Amino acid sequence: MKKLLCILLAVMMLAALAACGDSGSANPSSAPAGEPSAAPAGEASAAPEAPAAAAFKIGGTGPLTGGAAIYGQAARNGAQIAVEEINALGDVQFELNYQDDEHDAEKAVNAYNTLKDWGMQISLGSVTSTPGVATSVENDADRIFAITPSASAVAVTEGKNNVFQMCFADPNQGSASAQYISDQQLGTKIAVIYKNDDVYSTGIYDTFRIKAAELGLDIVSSTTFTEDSQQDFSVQLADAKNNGADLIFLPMYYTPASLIFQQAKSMDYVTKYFGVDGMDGILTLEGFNKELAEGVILLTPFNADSTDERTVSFVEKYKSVYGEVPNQFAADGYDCIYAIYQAIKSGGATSDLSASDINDILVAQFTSMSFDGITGDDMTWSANGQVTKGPKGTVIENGSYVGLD
Amino acid sequence: MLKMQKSTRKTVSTYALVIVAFVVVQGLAMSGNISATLRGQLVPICAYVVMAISLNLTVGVLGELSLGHASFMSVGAFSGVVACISLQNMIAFGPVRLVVGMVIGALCAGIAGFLIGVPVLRLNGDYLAIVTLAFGEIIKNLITCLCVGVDSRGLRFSFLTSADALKLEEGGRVIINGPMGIAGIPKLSTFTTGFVLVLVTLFIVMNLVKSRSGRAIMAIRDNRIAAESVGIPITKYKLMAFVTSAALAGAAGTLYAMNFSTIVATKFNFNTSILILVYVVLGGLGNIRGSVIAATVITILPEMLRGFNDYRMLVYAIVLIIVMLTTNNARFKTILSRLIPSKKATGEGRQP
Amino acid sequence: MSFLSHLISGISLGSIYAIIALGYTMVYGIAKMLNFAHGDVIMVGAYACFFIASRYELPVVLGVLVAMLVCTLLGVIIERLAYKPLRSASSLAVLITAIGMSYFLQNAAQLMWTSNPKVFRSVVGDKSLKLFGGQLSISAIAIVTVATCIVIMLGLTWFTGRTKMGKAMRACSEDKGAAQLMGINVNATISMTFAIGSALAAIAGVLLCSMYPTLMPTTGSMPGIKAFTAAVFGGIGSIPGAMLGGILLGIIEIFGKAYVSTQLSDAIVFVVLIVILLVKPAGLLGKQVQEKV
Amino acid sequence: MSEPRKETKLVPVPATNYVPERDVDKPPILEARNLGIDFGGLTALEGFNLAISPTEIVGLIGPNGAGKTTVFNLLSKVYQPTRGTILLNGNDTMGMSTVQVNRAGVARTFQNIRLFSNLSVEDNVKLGLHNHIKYGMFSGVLRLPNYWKQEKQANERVRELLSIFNMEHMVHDRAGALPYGAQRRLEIIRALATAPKLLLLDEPAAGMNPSETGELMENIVKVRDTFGVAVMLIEHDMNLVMGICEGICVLNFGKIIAKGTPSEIQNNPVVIEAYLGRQKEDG
Repeated sequence: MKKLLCILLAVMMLAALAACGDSGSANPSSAPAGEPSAAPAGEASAAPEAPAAAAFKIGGTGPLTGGAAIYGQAARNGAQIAVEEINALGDVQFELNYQDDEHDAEKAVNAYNTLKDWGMQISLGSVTSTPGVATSVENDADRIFAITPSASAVAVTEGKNNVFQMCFADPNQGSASAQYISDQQLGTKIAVIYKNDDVYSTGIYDTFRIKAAELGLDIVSSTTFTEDSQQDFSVQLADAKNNGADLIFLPMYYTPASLIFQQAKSMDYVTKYFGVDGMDGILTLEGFNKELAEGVILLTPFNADSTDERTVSFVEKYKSVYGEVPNQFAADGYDCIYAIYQAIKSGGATSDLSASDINDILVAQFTSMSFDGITGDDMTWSANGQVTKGPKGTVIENGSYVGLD
Repeated sequence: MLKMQKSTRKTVSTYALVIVAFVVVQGLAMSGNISATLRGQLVPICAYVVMAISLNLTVGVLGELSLGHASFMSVGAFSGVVACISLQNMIAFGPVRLVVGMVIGALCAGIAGFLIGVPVLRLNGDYLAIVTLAFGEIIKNLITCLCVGVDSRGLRFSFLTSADALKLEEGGRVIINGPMGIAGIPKLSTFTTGFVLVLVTLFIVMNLVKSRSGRAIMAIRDNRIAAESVGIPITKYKLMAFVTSAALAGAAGTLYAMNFSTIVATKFNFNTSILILVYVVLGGLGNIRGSVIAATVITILPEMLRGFNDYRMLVYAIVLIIVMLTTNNARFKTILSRLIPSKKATGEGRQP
Repeated sequence: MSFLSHLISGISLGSIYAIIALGYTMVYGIAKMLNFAHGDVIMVGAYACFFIASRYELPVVLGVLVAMLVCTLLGVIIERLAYKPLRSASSLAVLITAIGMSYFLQNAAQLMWTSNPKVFRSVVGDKSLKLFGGQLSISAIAIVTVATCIVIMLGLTWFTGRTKMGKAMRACSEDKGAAQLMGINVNATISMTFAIGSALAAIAGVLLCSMYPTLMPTTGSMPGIKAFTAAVFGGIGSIPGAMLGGILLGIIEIFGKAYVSTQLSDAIVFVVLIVILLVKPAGLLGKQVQEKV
Repeated sequence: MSEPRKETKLVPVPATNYVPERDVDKPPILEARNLGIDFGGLTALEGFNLAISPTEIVGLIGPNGAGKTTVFNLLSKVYQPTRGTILLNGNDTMGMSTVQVNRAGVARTFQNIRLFSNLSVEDNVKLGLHNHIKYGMFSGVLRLPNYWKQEKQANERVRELLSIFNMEHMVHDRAGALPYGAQRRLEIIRALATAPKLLLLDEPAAGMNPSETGELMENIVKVRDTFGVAVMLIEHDMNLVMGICEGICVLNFGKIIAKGTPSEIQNNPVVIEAYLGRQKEDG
């Protein structure tokens, strides 16, 4: 036991040393916010050159390791690009610190507290929903303004007046999807495959189901999968096929969707697919046979193939730095920083203000301003934190996204 | 009687360790000398300490490998939170409500432990391990399909459907919403309640181990056939250890859940069970004080490794492997024992 | 007809579990340890094959061979570094080390190859066999998987029953001390077992990703756990048992989804497992060892 | 079970099994009638008949593999017999478990010592006393007065029992760390602690030197006299067997080949041929 203790203590000591030595930013929370950070934070996510003027400290949590790492890393990378662009402009300086939450509420609160210790003034909330619900409560209690790139559950913003979303809330997506399918007469017999241990997927499905009933759409097949069984979809597809569905609604991320397309093809099942914003990114999957996704319609705010000048420039930068085509999470992260930038400028916030003062300014700005980003134009936020932006119907044609309407 | 005092000393030192740690940390926290990160971890640490002690009862004291301990935490978390939320109007005082929640969580987890234990405890070794793993997965899956709401008529349940199938009255509240779990949990857990739960757990487990029942449980671990030959009913004592362990895990689950505003069933998966097992193995089988220390250190460790950024979990894995190698390899052990003079007497070993 | 096609999906999914389970069961049989890193060796094998065959578009056979080579080496290295020093330690210590190794492999893979999923190009293409006028289609990969699984099972049965090395393995799994006294090099035999188990993992990885072509650092972990379940199901330590357990698990999983509920499919698999173990406590083909008094 | 029993009537107890001056008219404490067991078609024991009177010391001898330990396993219900009946105090033990026959008065030791090796000597003996310490889980956890009272009594009883073999000073040692002979003695004490009526000792003198064996012989007789138990022992040490046993039963190939007093057995030609003779050849 003694030996074990010694080893554990030694390991802890080493770890502590490493932690301090590496980041140099483990200052106690008592350090006045806005004090010029003595040591340039060693985080890969921090600004490359130490900003001369005091920088706003922006923190965010997201899954940077584990199965959901792709979302957290994308959001962080997108935000990082925006921070660098803004810092280069020279008027407002940002310092970004992203902490890993492993897609877990407990770890997210730890990550959030680490950011608080670092002196975070503005928060990017969490990237995914379950952690987002946990950290947004802390944001609310600590009066630190938060805008989450992609934590889309209603519970993230519900009951908090300083937590905002850049993405659509799940119910909005669900009902917008049903509305769109009905308006465009894409199908009447709908099959749904959703992930029933996932907050995002079930959140969308629940409202889709209710809205579809209102609109007279017939859900003929509704099947599920879980994190543990997201490989074989033959049963779900056979169910849809046997029930004569003419459209399959897929409220899920693109990884399982790519398997669904592939397995449907090997079953010779040809049907229409309708996806949500999580489907975005499917075309950038390395090695994905784009023909499989031909004709898939999705409601997504972001389109990496857009010819819009800002999108083109963002995609170029992202590719050159990270070697990958950005997905919607990256775009959401990017937009979050720009939205904060716009609110800071119009509200006249300065980095020497306390987090709660900044919070008040940003809340006032966000509920009144209109923001144009790469994930939508004329975005506005309601007092409950949900965004209003036009969902863009997009169809995949010849291996690229083509805007509808 | 001199040696008797020694084992008593060990017990006392375990209590002392916990109490001193609490007083020091609480003092630092009151005077604001503690980082937000650590402050945020205090309740989870308490919950994990209780989990580790309770699993040690099954793995270390009873000697049966359980790979599904997180499922009892899950049962306790969900039932405890449901109790706390539905009693909101009846019991206004938070701590009392939390205690009631923990008792209900412990009861429900204990019942789950009993239901699972009766059929499976006659299996041994790896087969028992796989069955506990299977139960963990089943409970996770079932809770994912469960909706619970409360309104003036009381609790309403629905299974495999969605929350609107609860048909709640006006003013009713959905508590468990299927896969979305519970959101908007009032934060009732505090470090003090966590500390009290740790003390209660220590009291129960250490007293149990040093009583007639605890001896019987350890006898089964050491030699089942000999235990039978002196008239010890195996199933009864296996079940006693297993159910006690499950009930304590349930209380820990409630404590844990009431610290975060949200919980989902998928949190309590195989990986969480394994994590708790890591605490127990690192702390030493049957060594209660070791479990307390290991749970604390391993919970803090990933946070201390944040400086490594993306390499954090890689470093964590390496540290885990190295610690296991150094504490269990015979050659390393002899080198270490030469470096650190050990006063280990014969009476120790696995004995708590 | 849908019954038949579900059955075929079940068998092909089960064959993959079976190949993974064979690796588990061999290692368990000889080292008496649950090698939780096995699932992640599968993932590494799939990545190796992906880089050769999909990214650089070299011949598929080369991809499979490289994957097997990489995994064999990895398996032996892991055994030497992490498990061998713990040969005399408690089985729980080895279990935790294996879990640490699993974390390590997943995180290393994430750092090296990012968490972005890769789409694996099937090693046999996406052809399929049509029966009953196209009502029933069996994909080529399903046929290849089932065939591979049977060949491996027969090969292993022959190997452990007839060859000197195989007999040495069985001897070690019965009694290491006695085997050593008979002049068997126990360490070499254990390394050999890990090598074979890991080479099987590579094949399993390639087939898994050919059938379900998304590849991520976490790809191996869930099939790994399910295959472990399958190995226990069939009677851990038994080679035909692993095969039977794997295939049954696949069928139960698919049938549970098709005929009971997709929402409860995970629970159904495990309920069946528990029932089987309660009836046959050592698994379907396992030997019930009674303690000698 | 279905096959008809050859002997339906009570087997006449051979007079030679009783010590003439003691208990001869009391009913036997244990009686085995036509006992037999098969392992997977292989008959390990057949037609085993034996009666033991309340304070008798009986030796069970025979070459290795003769089925001696199997008899113990049957009497202590580690195995359930394929054929035959075991009567304990005149009651059929059919369907009883090891735990139940222990409570009914059968305690045993094991050939390959089975102590609770991670526990202290004291705890090992207290586990023998398990069914005589009367308090439940709640008294134990909450440390109610009953706990203190019962534990105190148990502690005293433990020391009393240990004093039989002069082991009081080892009370806090870890059982697994004791010397071999002490482990054997502890196992006997643990069995005695359950307050048995019949004590089954499986090779109690194995691994002991002659002086230890001599001491053990005295102690076995002392135990019988003070506790009033019947003792049945398996032993290869003929000095011990011939020295203390009042009756001896010889097994070979799963069958009784002779029963009688030590002197009868010593002069029995069948025994000499099957057992003693062979042992002489073995040296």
